[in-house]
Amino acid sequence: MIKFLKQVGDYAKEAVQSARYIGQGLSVTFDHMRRRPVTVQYPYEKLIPSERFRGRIHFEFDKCISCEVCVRVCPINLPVVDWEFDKATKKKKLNHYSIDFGVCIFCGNCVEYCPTNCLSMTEEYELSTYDRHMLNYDSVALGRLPYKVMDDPMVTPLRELGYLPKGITEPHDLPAGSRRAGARPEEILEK
Amino acid sequence: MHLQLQAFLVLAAALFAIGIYGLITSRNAVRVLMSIELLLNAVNLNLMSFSNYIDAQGIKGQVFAVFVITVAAAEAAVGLAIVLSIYRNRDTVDMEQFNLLKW
Amino acid sequence: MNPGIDLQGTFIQTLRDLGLPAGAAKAIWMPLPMFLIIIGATVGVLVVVWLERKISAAVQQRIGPEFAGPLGVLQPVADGLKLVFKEDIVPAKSDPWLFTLGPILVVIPVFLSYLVVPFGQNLVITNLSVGIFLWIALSSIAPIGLLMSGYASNNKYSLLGGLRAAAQSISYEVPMALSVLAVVLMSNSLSTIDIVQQQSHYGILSWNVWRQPLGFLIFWIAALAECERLPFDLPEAEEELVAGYQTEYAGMKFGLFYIGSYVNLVLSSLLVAVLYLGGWETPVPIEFVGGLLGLNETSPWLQVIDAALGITMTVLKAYFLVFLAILLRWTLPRVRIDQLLNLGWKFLLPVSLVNLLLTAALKLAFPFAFGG
Amino acid sequence: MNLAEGVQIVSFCILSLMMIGAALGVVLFENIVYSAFLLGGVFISIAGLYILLNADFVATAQVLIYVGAVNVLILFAIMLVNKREDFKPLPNRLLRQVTTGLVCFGIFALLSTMVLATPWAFSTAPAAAESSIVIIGEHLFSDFLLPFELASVLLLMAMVGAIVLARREYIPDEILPGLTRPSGLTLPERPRELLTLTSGGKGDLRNQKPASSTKQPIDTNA
Repeated sequence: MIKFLKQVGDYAKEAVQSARYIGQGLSVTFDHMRRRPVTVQYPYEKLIPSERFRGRIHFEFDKCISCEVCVRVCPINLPVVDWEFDKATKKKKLNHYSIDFGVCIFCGNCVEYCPTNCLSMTEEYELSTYDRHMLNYDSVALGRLPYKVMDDPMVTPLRELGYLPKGITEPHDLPAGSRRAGARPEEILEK
Repeated sequence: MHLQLQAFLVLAAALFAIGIYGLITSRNAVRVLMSIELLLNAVNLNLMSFSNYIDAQGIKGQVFAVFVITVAAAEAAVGLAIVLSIYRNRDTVDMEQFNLLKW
Repeated sequence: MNPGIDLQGTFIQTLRDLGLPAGAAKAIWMPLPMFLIIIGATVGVLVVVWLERKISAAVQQRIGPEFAGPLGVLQPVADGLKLVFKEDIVPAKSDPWLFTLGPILVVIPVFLSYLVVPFGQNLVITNLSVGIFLWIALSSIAPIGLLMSGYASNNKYSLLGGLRAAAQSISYEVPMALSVLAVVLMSNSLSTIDIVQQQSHYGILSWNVWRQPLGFLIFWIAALAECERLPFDLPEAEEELVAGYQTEYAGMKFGLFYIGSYVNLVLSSLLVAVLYLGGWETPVPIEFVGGLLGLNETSPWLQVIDAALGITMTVLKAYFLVFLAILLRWTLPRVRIDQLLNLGWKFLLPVSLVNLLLTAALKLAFPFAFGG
Repeated sequence: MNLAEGVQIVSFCILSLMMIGAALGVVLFENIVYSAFLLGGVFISIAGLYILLNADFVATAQVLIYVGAVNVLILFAIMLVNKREDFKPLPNRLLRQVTTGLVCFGIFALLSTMVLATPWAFSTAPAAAESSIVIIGEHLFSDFLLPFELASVLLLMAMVGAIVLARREYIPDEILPGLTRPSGLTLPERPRELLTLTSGGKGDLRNQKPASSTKQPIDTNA
């Protein structure tokens, strides 16, 4: 009998305990309701990509010396460098260069190791196409300039976490002149 | 014309006859149980119409109907449990196959 | 207790003054409240769908619908229109009759249950003597529709979902009925009007929630389970059963399930408000306020205000509970099927029996406080 | 004939047609699932007839218990035993059915002539419809107290009995050594290696479990 009563008591205790946990959970959920939404209304508002964003790779045809370092450092040997040896000038002459962004993992090794800086990362990330073969960019496509979120009149640019003043996590409704946390690169150079 | 006791009673008789037919002819054990439910409902309908037309003050018929409903619920539970265990043993619900007690 | 506004009597009297016979006047009156309630229930669904989306968004720090109408209030209408115009697919191997009949059987009892929901002293379609019992009986029809649609879809997920839904709603009917029984025990009547009137005299203090805290909790949990709301939405648990019995449905048949579930949620909230939160009663009794201000409570404009206030109070209480349900949805994880049945049979059922016994004992001991 | 009586007669006709049609469907349909759903139709229309007979409480109880419990129970049972099986044809099946039909029609004819020939003692007192719950309750706790208590005992016994009958009494908790797992239930995949550590037996058990203990999911509903 005592044992049974103890069981009932324990059960009741557990029930009360779980009710308390449910109450705690509810209060957390309720607290979230008064926080401001973090939504970025994507096609109308866009975040400004951060400084070292690794987007689509830009390529300058004239700077390239066809050294194939990019191919060697690429984890999957992705860039296709089509060159031939020019007997007259005794230099390699680049015919075609292409990167397939359907396969690229945007690790940035090629940019890092390119001796002439002809490869660079852009902040362009909207690469969707109807056919995956259209992601295979040739040297012309790679040479196009990226467009900037800030320049698009249809888009409200929103500053990302890295650009926001210290302690603020909300890109909406910032005063116009507010600057980001920390020193800017040029300020670091001056020091 | 006014709704008469006889109309309800004839209706109940029809339901009872249908139930009997199903009870005898159906080979699926679950359908037999359903026919029994039909029979019980026919009886209930009788009780209720008597209660309304003959004993309108005391409505004892309704009390009986409540009892019949209780019994029917119990009958359905036990009957279906029996059908279930027979099905597990014999792997069929055919009434003609339930012949363990036949000799 | 003032009788409150009597719309029916006034309406019929007006028509008779215009020269109509009494029977015709009554026949004209009869469909009016039904249409009003059906329209009210449907609008209520739209509001609840909008609330659900907005509150869910707020809980997850999103914005939610905002382009369809101001603050996205037209979003549910857009959803409904989309469902109406979608192609109505009946799967090839399904059973077309049962497949069509299933959603109808699920929806009709829910709308029928609005018969007994009171919004004021005379603002109810019918004041049946079996009142709340009728609701319990009607809500037990829905499992048949669920089983029907689950079976007719000819899909294992659907069948499992239908069976689960039926098992769940049968198991939670029992504690729910027992907790309703405790309330009925106190008000000596099954009629919803009497149940509200019994909690009317001292404002918020006389609400049943203080006398029946256990019953209130049990009823609310069971109502959530009956409505298949999270954390009890096992029949349509998308990780295991795709969408349960709704898997094969599209277009307006799916829309019927959708409407049915939300109407059921509103209905359960309304009934919680009626059974435990004093129905149309204001937290401070309106006679008391009228007495303070020196107003005669039979004056017509006070009665109109009283009726409007009653409807507002009932709806407000119901929507507070809906809000609670939505908040619970984003707080609690889904339970497993065995946990669900264990909770129903091993926890809620004994506790509700104890609650019933306790109520009976208290009624015998303190008849003045527990409706002797 | 005023409005109320007309409504009564029309609804009686509709309900009785519904009931007879659904009952015939229960008995005659080949597909047992249709029969079960039509049984729900029979119960609902009988509840409607009870309302015509001034018995709102019993009508509601009919809906609650028959439609909500018994019919769902039957449906569950059908879903549990629903094996597509063709019954072995019996000799003279048609003859049997015709004979039974004739006998049943005879019963019906007999009963209805009896019903129509008997002079019934109608009560002239007005119906006590409004307080039928109160009257039923008074009956249950005064002159029908013993049957009431017996009915509750019966329900308890039925519940226990149904659970005991429907339960699977033999759930093997240890795998017999000679028992091989049926090949139809296993997936065509590489068998998992047994854990050959100290708890070899346990790993063995765990490995065998999916094939052996197919526990019935819905047992306690009876």
